[in-house]
Amino acid sequence: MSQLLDLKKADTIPAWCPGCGNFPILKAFSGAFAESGLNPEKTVLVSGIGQAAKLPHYLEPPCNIFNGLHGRALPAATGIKCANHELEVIVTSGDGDMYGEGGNHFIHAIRRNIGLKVFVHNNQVYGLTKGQASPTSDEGFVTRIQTHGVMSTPFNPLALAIVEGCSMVARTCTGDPVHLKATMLEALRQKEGFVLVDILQPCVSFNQINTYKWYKERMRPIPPEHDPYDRMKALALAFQWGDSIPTGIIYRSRRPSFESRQPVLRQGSLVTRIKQKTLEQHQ
Amino acid sequence: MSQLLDLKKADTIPAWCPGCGNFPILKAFSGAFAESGLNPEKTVLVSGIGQAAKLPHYLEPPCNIFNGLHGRALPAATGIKCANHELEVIVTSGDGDMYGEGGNHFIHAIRRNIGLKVFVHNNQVYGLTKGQASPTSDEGFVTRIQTHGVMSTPFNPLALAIVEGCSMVARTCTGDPVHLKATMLEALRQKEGFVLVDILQPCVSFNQINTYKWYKERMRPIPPEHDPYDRMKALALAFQWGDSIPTGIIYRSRRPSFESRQPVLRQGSLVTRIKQKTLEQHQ
Amino acid sequence: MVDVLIRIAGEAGQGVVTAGNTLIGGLSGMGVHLLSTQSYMSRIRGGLNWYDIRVSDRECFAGREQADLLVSFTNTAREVLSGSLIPGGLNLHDGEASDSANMIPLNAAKLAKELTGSTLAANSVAAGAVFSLLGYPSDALCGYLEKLFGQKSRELADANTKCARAGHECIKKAGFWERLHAPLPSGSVIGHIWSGAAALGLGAATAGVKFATAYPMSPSTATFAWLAEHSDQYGILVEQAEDEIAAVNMVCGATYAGVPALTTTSGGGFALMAEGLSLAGMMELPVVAVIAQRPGPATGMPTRTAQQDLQFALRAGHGEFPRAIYAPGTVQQGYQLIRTALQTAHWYQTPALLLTDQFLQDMEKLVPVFPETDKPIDRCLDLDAGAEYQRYRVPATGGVSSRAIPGGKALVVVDSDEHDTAGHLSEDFQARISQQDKRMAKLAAMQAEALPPEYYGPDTAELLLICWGSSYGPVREAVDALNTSGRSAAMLHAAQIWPLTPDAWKLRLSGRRRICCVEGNQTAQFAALLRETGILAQAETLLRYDGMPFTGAEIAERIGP
Amino acid sequence: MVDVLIRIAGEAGQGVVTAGNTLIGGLSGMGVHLLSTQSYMSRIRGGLNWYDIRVSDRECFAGREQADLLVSFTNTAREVLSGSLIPGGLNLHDGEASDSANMIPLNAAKLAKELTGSTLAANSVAAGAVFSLLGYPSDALCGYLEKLFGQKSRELADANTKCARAGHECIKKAGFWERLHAPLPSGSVIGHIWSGAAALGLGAATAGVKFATAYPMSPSTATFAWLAEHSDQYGILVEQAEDEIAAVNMVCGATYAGVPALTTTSGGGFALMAEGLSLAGMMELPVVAVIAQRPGPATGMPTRTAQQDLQFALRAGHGEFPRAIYAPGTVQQGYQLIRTALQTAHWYQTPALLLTDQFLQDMEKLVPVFPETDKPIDRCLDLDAGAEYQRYRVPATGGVSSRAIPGGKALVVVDSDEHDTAGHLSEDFQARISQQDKRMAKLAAMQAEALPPEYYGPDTAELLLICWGSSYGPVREAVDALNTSGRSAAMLHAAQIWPLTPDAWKLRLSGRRRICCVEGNQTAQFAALLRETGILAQAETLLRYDGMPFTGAEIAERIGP
Ligand SMILES: Cc1ncc(C[n+]2csc(CCOP(=O)(O)OP(=O)(O)O)c2C)c(N)n1
Ligand SMILES: Cc1ncc(C[n+]2csc(CCOP(=O)(O)OP(=O)(O)O)c2C)c(N)n1
Ligand code: SF4
Ligand code: SF4
Ligand SMILES: [Mg+2]
Ligand SMILES: [Mg+2]
Repeated sequence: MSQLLDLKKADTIPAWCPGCGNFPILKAFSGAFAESGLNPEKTVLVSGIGQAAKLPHYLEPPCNIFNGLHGRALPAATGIKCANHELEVIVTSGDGDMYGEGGNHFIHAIRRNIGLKVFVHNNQVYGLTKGQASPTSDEGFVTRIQTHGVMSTPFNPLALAIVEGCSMVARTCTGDPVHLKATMLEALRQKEGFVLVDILQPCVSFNQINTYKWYKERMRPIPPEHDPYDRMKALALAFQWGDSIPTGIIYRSRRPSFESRQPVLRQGSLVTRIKQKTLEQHQ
Repeated sequence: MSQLLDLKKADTIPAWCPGCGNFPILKAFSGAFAESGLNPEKTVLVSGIGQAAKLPHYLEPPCNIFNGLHGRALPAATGIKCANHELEVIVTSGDGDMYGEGGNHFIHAIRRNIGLKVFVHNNQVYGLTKGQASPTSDEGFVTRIQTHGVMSTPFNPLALAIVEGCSMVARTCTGDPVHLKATMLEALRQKEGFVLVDILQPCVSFNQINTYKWYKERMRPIPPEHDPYDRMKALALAFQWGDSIPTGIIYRSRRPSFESRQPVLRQGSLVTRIKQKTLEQHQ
Repeated sequence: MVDVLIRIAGEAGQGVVTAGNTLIGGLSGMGVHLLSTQSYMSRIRGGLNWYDIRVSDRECFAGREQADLLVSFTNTAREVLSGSLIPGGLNLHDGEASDSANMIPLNAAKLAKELTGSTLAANSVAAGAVFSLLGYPSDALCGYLEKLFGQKSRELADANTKCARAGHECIKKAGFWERLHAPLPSGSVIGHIWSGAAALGLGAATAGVKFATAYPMSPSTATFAWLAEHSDQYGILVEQAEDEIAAVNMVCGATYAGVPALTTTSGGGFALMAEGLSLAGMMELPVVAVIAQRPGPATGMPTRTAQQDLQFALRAGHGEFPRAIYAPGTVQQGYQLIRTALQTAHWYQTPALLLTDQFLQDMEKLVPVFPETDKPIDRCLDLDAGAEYQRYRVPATGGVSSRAIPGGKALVVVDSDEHDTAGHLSEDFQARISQQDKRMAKLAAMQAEALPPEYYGPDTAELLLICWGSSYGPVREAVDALNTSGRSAAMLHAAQIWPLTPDAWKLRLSGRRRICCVEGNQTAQFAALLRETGILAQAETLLRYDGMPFTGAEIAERIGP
Repeated sequence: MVDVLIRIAGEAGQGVVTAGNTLIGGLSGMGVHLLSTQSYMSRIRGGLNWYDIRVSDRECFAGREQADLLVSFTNTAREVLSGSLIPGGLNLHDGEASDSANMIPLNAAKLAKELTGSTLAANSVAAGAVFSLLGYPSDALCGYLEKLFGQKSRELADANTKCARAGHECIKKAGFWERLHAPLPSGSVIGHIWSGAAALGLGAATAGVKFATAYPMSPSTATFAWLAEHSDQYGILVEQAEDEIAAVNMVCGATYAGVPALTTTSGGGFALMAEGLSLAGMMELPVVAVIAQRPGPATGMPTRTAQQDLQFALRAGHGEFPRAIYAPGTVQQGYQLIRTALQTAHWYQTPALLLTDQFLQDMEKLVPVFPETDKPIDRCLDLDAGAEYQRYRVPATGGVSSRAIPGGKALVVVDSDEHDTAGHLSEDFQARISQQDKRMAKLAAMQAEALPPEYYGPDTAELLLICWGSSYGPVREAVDALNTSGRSAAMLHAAQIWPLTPDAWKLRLSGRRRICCVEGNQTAQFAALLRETGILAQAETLLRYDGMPFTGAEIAERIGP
């Protein structure tokens, strides 16, 4: 074969655009992770494909990583949690990954209320594939594919998660790093069940509508008197979009988690229950 | 090849169990269809796979039929409606078909608010594959697969459809043939957008919990003063389950349909815009 | 060879299978060879289903077309199926007598009701009647019923044995004792009744599978249900997935975390798994899928049988990665090969598929106790890996890296993108080449270990019938029939489809006058693979794709003179 | 042959492609042959991307490894890529001068800013500079810029022509006029610049496609985007699907309703379409999918090229049904073959696939006006069918039934289950056999009409290079190079992969001293198909799977003496 070029020099890390909202997310996540006291060795970061989904590779301190298929982070994470529910399983995903290609898993993983912490970098656009509309794109958003603008109702992940009794549902935004980190920390500290954190994230390359400024002007931290266990109130908050966007913990439920209900898991995680013959590698 | 047996004699139609809730649905649908004045030649019945999905084959008068893959009735119906939006496109499907395998399409077809009438025969079980839990099975429902009973939160199709601004959302039940037919007729008469009718349907073979009696005792027709355009009130109704289950038209929105918003469809349906060379069949 | 085929037929929902199970269960204590097959329509009630039991003094491997005895529960069953009786065959009919000479009326439900006040034990009446026709005493049957019902309730056990005896008596009294020429009981034929579907479940459970997930799809569901029913016993977490994509990706996740896992599906569901299979190839995960075939394309014939997905299984998934494919020919091979599939997947850290079909899934057989019960496979893990661990270090030969799992000192990084030795996504051309070479290097080692074809028949047979998977039984019986009638035939059966072992195959091919590939499909998919791999340039084909399995007699007849 | 390769390189987001487009657009009026290729990483900003333009006095078909001129936008581009210059090659560098002899500094942005007050027209400065290096006057370039910007704004047009002239002047003044040995302009080379991706879009649009749906996936998205951008012009409804499963099922629905439709994807997305493809086979729907290949397995290398999905495309979907597969080798073939694919799908009422890849999708070429503009394909419909219509009536030969669409007098019933002639689901064995035979009968007719391989080179060439799809260009250039150096070589190219035409192939194979299959994959997938179909038992292989396309020189060199 002819001489292969060496591209290592050009392959700078992270592979994100300067100014991208993924940077503050990475920073906040690293901070929250450190503060949470989670053990990287006992943590798996699971992602699909997209710009957001690259985050696990950049995390300090490094963790275990399962960077799977576009749209399939949740079933992979579910399999990992089933196999070893002593592991902390964290999913980091994009709006296309989670609500588009992965929509069916989103519905059903929340129904299971399996113990996953799910962070969705919601930039309301497909970043990695260069700017098509995503399920959360605002109506009227014009792209090379949506030449007459988006015509579908934006998907409301928070409302769906609330309807399904998700353990914890939150929204935050890269525009406020303190709020971002605090919300992430709260999510990481959640003891049981499915946790959804939808993070409004500017994409400086492909979304000129929902910018840092646009989000920042609209973010309205949820007042402390909000009772997150009140489903209808939570839904009312989840529906707010436009001039004011509530951020913070919108909903909580006391539903038991998937793991806690499985009789076969009562004696410990599956992975510890395998009679291992030998450790020799087969030749 | 050896002599083939002739099974035609045994292949009685319909292939449903005696007493199955699909019979009243078929009857009500035939009645509503006749009353609606729809033209069978201009109507396509689309279904996936399951017991419910066989209905199109049994309808009198017969219509055009697209009996596609399990879970994929909605995208097929979407393609048909896109190609020829002069056709009335009606989807008949099971709870597994529509909310399980087809969940992602359910989310996104409603977001499009494309003009489909969707009737889901919700028997809270997988009938054709012999009795596994479906996404709508009640918690605790025991099957050969769910040996310790269903542990997931039941999927709430009505709430999701309301959250997404579906044009019309209704629930009815085979326990009340008059209500069933009236609701179906109302659905068929809807002029625009996505219409979801979730029909509670007993499965006498595999669901011994949600029986005719169980449904009948719980059906509560929605009082006429309910304003279907009130989203929060509609959601409150959609959440009611257990001792009392509201039936009737729960929600309506004034969202324009997908077809009405597409500039390329303004000059007529796509199928009429094809320059046909010849009608000769190629040899 | 003494060989009786009993066909129990009626509508779906009438308990045809239960009746069959009662009968075969009773017969299992008689010391005769037993094999059953099933034919049913895609409906829950009505239609026409049947359950065939072969009772023989020699081991059976397939069904037969013609029955010695038809037990009909409905007039339709009688009308449609009495044409499939051998000349002089009997019809035990649940109804009133007719003028037909071969018809023996038996109102089992009525008799049961009279005796026990309920129709619940009607199957035992029928089973007793069949025992009588076979000329067997009712003791073994009663012993079986005693065991089956005794644990649940004394009354039930008594009612059933009473009914069995009554059915037995009533036929004897009517003068039909031993009207079927049945094999003599023999002390050496002992064991349990296992279906192909259940044998796969047991093989997986004993191999150490701890996580199983699937979306229901005939004819794979029986294996999944077996695992669910035995989940507490074996400590298996069984989870119904929302779709097949979820199932295969959950298995990817579970195997990554160190738990042997599998999914079961049929062709249409497997089609949805193709991307996930490619993921397992890229991430080097020991993913195992059972594909229970049925006639396609699309929904096709959901309750019928086929061998149509060989080529699809072989190429499914984009890109190039190694895989192993097994196709058991018998119930016992099912048990063995699911274990082999799991072990191969773990040795080589790559997906393994097992092709079965409706015919084999539903086939039940009296088999000796499975030999390796309780020996789990070796997961081939490096549990001591430390902080310097790299998941995809390239070994000197063979392509297999040491495999750690998350939770220990080693961080385990796996990626669906092309990656470096540490598992991090990389756009480097050198990394690409070395990782792709590493992955594909495993195939040669897999080939060196692959199962050679099984040869059955005289060494020098002139006619060689090649087959794979569930056609084993019919072809083997055809070989016996042909040789009995003075021909010189042998079978060459592939229980492993990929990789193939060309040398072992070629050894068996030379010097034949006639070679014919027998396959349950229309395009002779295995013959195509033999051409592609340079094993066999040309062969006759003998194909069937109506949804029904081959029989030995059919093959023998179609082979012609 | 005069042949200059210009390589424009920089980070993603720096406008490498825009610069390339400006230059090739300007050159398109010069009467020289032009071809461009692209290399880029899977990121939106940063990294290292490049855009190559070949300027030649003969038609070009592929890229080249070594450049005559490197236009570098960053130091990294210069450092990584200056090694790929031919001896004595030049480097036009956007930055300060260095001591390197071959380096020509050009601060295009600065110059643009000085001249126009903005850096917007920097690309025109660079293009002017390259024109000067080629020894071309700036008129053609300015004419092109005038046309490009003139419609939008006068100022923009003026600014750009001014900048182009300035870049031209500045290089001339610095003494670099005509430093590249460029081909002489010729009046006979005229046309437009088309990419492979756009040619597919145009072919589909002119063929009458009215509905296109896809889920974005590199490198197929460019075709989908072309259709979206021209949707108003051609009256095409373009809808982004929620996933690939939706896309293929929407296409099934649309074609059922009578509208030519297609979807575009790459291997991973196609994996999700396998079940839908099987549906199209069963329902006999003219479904067309464009598969733009990239290296797998799994996510693999999203922005690189590969020819790895041939066998997968050939077998994707459970069950057995006919399909056609095309693989264009050039931009023009892309236009033709997407039309052929659509026509074949409609003639035979069965799916057709088109295999392209990143290399061909991004390849741009100066091509004459496409010949068949505006002639739609024949949908082959029976629009007069009446109430007695049956969708799947079995014809005497050929398997093609008359096809009506819903909306007329005829009711059209289609089913994914096995069905009777009326389209209603049926469990009847006779129906199964006759419908399955009917479907598969189409394959023979499709084969009789399939495209034979294209032969290029002297009739009696000793060395025959077999290839398919996008390897056409590199192999053809290798053949020229080999023959120029005194060898005797020819190319045999498959633009249709399935069905193959064994007789036409065999005719070309006999009497060669050496036969070699050149493929962009690791397992020689097409060679395997040639073995399977009995066309060619053995051949050498020459493979590449690092994610980069072949070049002619590379193949010629690897063929060896
Ligand atoms: C099956 C499949 N379909 C499509 C793609 C192409 N693809 C990669 S990332 C992506 C969308 C990314 O959008 P999002 O998830 O919002 O992430 P972002 O890049 O915006 O962070 C798509 C469509 C793929 N890799 N696999
Ligand atoms: C891809 C695929 N997976 C699985 C199946 C098997 N299958 C057929 S129908 C069905 C479920 C039917 O349940 P539902 O939709 O609720 O319909 P019902 O029979 O209850 O009316 C399943 C799992 C299939 N045909 N295709
Ligand atoms: S494309 Fe958008 S989301 Fe992706 S890295 Fe760039 S700015 Fe961030
Ligand atoms: S299985 Fe249930 S849903 Fe299906 S036909 Fe029978 S009663 Fe009806
Ligand atoms: Mg996004
Ligand atoms: Mg159901």
